[in-house]
Amino acid sequence: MVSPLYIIAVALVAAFLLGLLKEERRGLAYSVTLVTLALMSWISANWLWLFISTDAVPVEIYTAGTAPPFAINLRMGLVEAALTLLINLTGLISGLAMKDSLLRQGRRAMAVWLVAVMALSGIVLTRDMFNMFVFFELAVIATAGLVLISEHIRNDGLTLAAGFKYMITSQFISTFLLIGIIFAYHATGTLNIDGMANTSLVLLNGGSIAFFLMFIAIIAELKPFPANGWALDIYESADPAFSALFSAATGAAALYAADKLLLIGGAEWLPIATGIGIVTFVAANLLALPQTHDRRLLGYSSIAQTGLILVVLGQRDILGEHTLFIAGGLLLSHAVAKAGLFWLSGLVAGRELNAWAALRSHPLLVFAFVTFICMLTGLPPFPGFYAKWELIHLLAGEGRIALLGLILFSALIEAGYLFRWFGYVMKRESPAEPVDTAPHKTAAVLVAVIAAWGLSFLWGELAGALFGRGNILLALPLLFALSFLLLDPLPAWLKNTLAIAGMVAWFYLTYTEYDPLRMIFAAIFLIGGALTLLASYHAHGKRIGFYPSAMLMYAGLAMLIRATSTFDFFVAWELLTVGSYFLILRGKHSEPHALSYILFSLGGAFMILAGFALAAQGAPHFSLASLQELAQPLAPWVFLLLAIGFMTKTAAIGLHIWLPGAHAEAETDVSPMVSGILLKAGLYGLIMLLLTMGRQNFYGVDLVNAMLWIGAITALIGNLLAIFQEDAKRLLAYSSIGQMGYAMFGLALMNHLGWLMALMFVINHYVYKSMLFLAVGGVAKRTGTREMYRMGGLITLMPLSFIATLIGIIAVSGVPPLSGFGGRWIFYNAILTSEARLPMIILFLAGPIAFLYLFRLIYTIFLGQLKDEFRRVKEAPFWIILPQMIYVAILLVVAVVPGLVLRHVDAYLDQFFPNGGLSWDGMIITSDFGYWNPIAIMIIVGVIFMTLFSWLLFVNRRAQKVKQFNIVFSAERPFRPETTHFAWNFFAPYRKALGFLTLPLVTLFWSTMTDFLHTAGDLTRRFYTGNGQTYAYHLLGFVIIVYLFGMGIQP
Amino acid sequence: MMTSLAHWAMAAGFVLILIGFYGALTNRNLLRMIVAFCIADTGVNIVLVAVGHMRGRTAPILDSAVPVADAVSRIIDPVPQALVLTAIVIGLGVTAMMLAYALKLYEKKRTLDIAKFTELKW
Amino acid sequence: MTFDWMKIPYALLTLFIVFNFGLLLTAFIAKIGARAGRRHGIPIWQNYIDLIKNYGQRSSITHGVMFYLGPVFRLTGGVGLLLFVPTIYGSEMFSNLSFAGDLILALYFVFFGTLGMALGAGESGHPHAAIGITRGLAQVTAAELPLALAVFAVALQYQTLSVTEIVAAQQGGMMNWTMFTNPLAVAAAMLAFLGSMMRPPFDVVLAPQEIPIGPPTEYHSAYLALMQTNRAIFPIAKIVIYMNLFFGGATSWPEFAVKVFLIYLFSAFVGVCFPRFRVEQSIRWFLIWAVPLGVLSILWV
Amino acid sequence: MEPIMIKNAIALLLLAAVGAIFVSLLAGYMPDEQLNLTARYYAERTAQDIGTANIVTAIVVTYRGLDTLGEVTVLFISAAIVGLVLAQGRLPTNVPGSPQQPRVPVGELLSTGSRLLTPLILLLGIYVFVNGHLTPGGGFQGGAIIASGMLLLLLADPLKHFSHRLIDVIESISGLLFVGIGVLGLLYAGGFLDNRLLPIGTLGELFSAGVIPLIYSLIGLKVGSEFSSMLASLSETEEA
Repeated sequence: MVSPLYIIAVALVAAFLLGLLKEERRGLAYSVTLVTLALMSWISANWLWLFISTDAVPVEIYTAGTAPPFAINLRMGLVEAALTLLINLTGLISGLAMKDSLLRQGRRAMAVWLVAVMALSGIVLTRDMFNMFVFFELAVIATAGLVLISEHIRNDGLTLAAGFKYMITSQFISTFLLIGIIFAYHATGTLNIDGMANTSLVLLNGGSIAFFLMFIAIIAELKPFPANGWALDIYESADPAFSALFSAATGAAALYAADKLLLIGGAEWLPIATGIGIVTFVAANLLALPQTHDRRLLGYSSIAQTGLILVVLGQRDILGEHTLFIAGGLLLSHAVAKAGLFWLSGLVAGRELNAWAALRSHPLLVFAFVTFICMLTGLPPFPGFYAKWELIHLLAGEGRIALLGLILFSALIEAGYLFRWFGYVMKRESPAEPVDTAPHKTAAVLVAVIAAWGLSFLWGELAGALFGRGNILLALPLLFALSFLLLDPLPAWLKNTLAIAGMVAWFYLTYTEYDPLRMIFAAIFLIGGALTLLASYHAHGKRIGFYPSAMLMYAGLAMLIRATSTFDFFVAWELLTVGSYFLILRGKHSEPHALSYILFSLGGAFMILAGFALAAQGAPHFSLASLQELAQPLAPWVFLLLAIGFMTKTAAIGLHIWLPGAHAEAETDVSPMVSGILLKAGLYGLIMLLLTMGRQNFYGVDLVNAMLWIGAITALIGNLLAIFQEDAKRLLAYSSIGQMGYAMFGLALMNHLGWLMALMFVINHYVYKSMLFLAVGGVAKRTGTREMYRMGGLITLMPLSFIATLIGIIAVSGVPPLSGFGGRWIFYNAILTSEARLPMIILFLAGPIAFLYLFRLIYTIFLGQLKDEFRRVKEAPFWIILPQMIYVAILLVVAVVPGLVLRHVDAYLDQFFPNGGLSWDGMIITSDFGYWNPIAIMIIVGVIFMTLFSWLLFVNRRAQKVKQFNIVFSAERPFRPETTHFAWNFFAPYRKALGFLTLPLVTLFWSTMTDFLHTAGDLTRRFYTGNGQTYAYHLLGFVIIVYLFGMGIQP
Repeated sequence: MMTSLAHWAMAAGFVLILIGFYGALTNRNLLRMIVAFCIADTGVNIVLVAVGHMRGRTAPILDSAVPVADAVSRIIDPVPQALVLTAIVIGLGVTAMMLAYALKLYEKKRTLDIAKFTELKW
Repeated sequence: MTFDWMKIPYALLTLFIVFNFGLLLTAFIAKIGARAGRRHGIPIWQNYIDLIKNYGQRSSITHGVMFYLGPVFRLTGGVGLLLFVPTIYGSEMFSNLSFAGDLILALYFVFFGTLGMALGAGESGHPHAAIGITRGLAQVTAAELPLALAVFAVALQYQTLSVTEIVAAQQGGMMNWTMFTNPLAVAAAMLAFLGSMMRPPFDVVLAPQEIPIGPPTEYHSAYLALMQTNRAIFPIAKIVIYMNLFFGGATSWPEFAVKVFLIYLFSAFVGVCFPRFRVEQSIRWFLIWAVPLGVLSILWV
Repeated sequence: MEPIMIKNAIALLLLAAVGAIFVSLLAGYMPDEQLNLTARYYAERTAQDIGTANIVTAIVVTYRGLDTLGEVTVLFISAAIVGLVLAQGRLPTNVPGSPQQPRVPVGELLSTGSRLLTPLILLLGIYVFVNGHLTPGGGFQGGAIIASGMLLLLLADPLKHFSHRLIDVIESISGLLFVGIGVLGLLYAGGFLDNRLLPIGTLGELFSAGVIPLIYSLIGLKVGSEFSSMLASLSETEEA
């Protein structure tokens, strides 16, 4: 092995060599620089490979031929190898990305660059405190120097000011550090870090203050809140490639330095580190919320991530041997993603977040952006996800709930601004200036993308080795979904065929594994999903991005039903969430709605995560089935968290505001997917939860009972809101909220029929809501509007869509003879055995309200007066009609023989609820209370109807269709369809009577919440006045506060 | 206890640091701030050296006055002296950098007032 | 499964009796109403005349398929409702087609005709039709609620959803009627009944004066005839449900006639006494007066 | 109250707190009676292991040679940056060709003195770094002395130009040699910067202590050239 000292030596040799070169030989100088950085990276990589592939122990490297503590020594272990590789590679790639400016500034700038990278490696490698100081100072000066010499690029003085602020701060820091070091030396008689740790410095006379000074100095290098104004200015103003190094490499080195110090400080200082970390994590994310400048935003995010990792280091007392896995996962995620984003920002001309919309014309760059933000947010399969999972679990296992809550809360804020940004990228107007696609700059970004996925794989393998988890990236459905990234250049129809084939094949491969309950969901997710995909054949071209997103969602769904452990379940949950988010975001005006969707979903997901973590109590493996073994006092909390998480997905009242916009603004063929299919994931979760945990008592409240109430109120409010919508898809969306309320109510009844009803809802809702969304979507496509009052009289022009809608609304309303009635019948039978009667009253009220919006839907679109501008409208495209007709057929079949599916489920439910099942006697279905004969009903109704129809035909056989305005009108003849089509504000009296129930209180609540966060962030950030001197005050204030805390907890 | 020379020197060093800090915190002129930092640096160096001081001993140079065999009992701690050398040089580098900054900042805005360089904030 | 084909002629017999009874009863009630208003009123056979006339007339007008089918839906709803409920307790002959489903079926089938009619009228393109429908639907959501609560209370009380069993439980004397065993439920249901009979004070839906004839504006001749047929059958069918649930059912046709008449008279009585509500007023009225009764009846059980 | 007074008051408050930290450090400080572990090692072993009379030099150049390499690098990049930055831009008013402000002539005493003293100063500087392992002094001190000679020249003749090229070459080559010797130590002796590449010789002689005199000379040259380079750069901003 090459001695790691060569990392330092090679960099210095090259730096000095550059001094020998002539100023004009810039190309040569640049090559020397890159080769050197590559060499440094190679050395690190070599070591890393050694440590990964063998069980080699860390190597101590002595200098001066003398053993420590008498001479400086370095250490090369797994961590050091990884970190130096990270630093050197970042240096190399940033050097590549900075090609233009390095070439312009010449050899001296390159030398400084090399020294900067070398110094950061030195910080990581050295085991000597004073030597670390030297490397820190080198890094500081090199940083300041790079800022200074890159100033002329912008030439506005801003960079200069930022650099000077940095220098001011570092003067204070180095003073503290030096004083600390010398007193620590005095106290311990050594400068060696391990030596200091061994003599337990903090306990020696005066040692704790000495340690504090060293500690605070290193911590200050981590840019903790609030002593970090200078860092933000650097992030904002410096060359992005430099910022990448500053964020990824400097951050990593400083964190490792902090880690070394914590080694000295011992357990007493861990809470302080945690405290600083969490305050920084929360505050920086909060402050990032109101940012509009991309690099400053990234700066805030960097600081936040550093804070989080500091928390992890501070929690090492409970994380133990897993600290490395967790901190490493978070650090690498942060470093790769942040470096990638900074490099990406070098491609974008504008500095506003909006300006990133320019990326949109380059799918590859969009993919890179997505990769980075998902990585930062800690979504699977990225390393941060594994790390977050373990971190939260270990915290929960030790009962550090407040910390856990703060971490998740802050992570949610972070996801908020990152995904908002992604929304800008996808939806905002593209700026005039194109993306700079110089090969060396894009190459840097792509390297980061490759690193991101490579690390994901690696972390998956590590998780497998350490915890016995499966590598997410090896999950077949996910691989299938990701393969569509590569297939994206193919035409849409081909991809569609592949997607359908894949889903059906997966179902075929796995269908034997499902019990009847899961089978329902599997059929809906996979076969149902394939069916809705038929509608996607109507799309032309390539439809870039659609299939990876859709298949990601379906992959998540497919994995969800096969999951047996909490980990697998959560992975699937996150995948389907993020996939559906991308799908929803594709809608033309869906930006804000997609954002609120992902935020609610992630919030819910975090609840689930917390719930799982709480349940596991630190156990590395926790199967879903073991949820039922939980006991008081833990169980109700777990139940509560999980239930809220799942109810976010089913859009229970209070958590529902994301749904209408998200479902309504989605594309025509996406709406049925996210409504008909995706919502069922939440129900599936609830079913899992109730099956395993059953009733829980939370401070005297029966949680299942509470769910009953929530279900009922959701049903009422959802239905009520639906009737006041002018937008057809919004109407359907609100209707979904109501329907999910019914299903939830059924589950919460906790009896046989309640569950049967819920499952019936699951099936029916999938069929009719998919059908209705397709029908309405087809109409909207043809008419170019979703406002129902603008339509009217389309029945003759779009007869097939009309038939689908008609069958759909009959099914939804529960009018016999179609399948919806079965649901109602079971419902009435189910509630008869339930003790909770009051919530049913609400449900009774909700029931008939459905008629209102359903009638409105069909009437205002298809009946009434046809508008002039739509006289030439054609029937919806074939591929949108086809699935609808299939759904019609399914509805009719299910109406006649509901037993086809329900029988099996009914029998299956016997094991959970032995009493109160149905008996299937021939065609008659009998419950404890009543009976129902679907075929008889169908035949009787059919016969009566046909008889009367024949009679009418007989007496009125010559009826001819008359013109549109041939109607009996009070004293005048209508001539304009607009004034004759009664459609707008359709249920005005209803609004007068019950409109108070539809006040947007929930929306108000959530918008107040977000406004509050924004305002808090906006006000707090005023505190960064921009004055370098003020920042010094902040730093000193920070030092003193930490001192008071730190000394307060000392024994 | 403030009896030894080391204590007095150290106290002086600390006072210098505080004076330097005060100057850096209250002077808005860049050059004055840099000078203030130099004062603080000097203070740090004095503290560094003071820590190594031991009463009644001599410089760590082995010559006729300090034979090798007696060194352990005759010389003061050499380490702080070595460290202070490094610290001084680094301080010099930093000062040079700050001066360069001050120069460039002055070029940009024709002012040395730190409060005038606040475009980047929030 | 074997089907007793004799049920068909029996059912048709029920239909025939109820149809004629309905024609006479509605005319009679109308006459009572007129007399209460100091008018002479229509002759008792007026409905027969209208019906024959309308069936005799031919129309060559339609506004479209749904328009054409609207009255068919309407009448199917009425006939179906009648036939899904046993008319005479204890009589195999007049148990009709109730084997197909229980009370829930009947309650939901009420909407079948309404929905079909609404669609048919909607296709006519006449704005008044739509206005009438919105009012009707809006009102019915509130009016149905007390009924649903009452039905639920009754089902809880008797632990069954089968109409026959509910009637059976009320046999053996008047004091066994639900009216006396669960007066709150009956009170709630009867208030709801007012709302569903399209009589004052809840008849703004039809609004005979302001809007010529509400939803059926466009219907005439044979269409109208079908609807008139329904108007004879449908109220009776509904009253039969009330009778069965709350008033001990009927064991013979005379008992049937008396009970139906009295129940019908109740709505007519209220109708002539009270002025008309606007829709939002009637919604509030139901929610404030009828629903609490229904809630109490459920909690009572 | 004036804002400025508030600011000063806050500054005083903060510094009082920092002062309190320092006071407690001071109060807790007890001068050692005996050399601590590390210092004792140096006192006992320097003579035989390293062979320098000046123990501080042994520490600076060998035991903590990596630090020294680092500080040399600090100077190197400071000089590089200062040179680069100052070469990049000039004060906008000083456009080339604009009339130069008349300078106050340098006094006779200074110009003559400088001519006389500069060689001596350079010599002293060289002496100081060459004997760094024996007497107080060393590369940094020597380098600083050399640079002061340069300063004297500049004071005497502000328009004097140094060859940046020459300075760069000296600087780089001495740096390269320094690292090179360090690496040779890694290859042929006990480790990076091990001075025992060359025989230790006799304590107190000029040619002793292995490569220390060599390294210290290189450091002296390097530091001297770096300081000179900085001075030259800074002075050029004045003159142009």
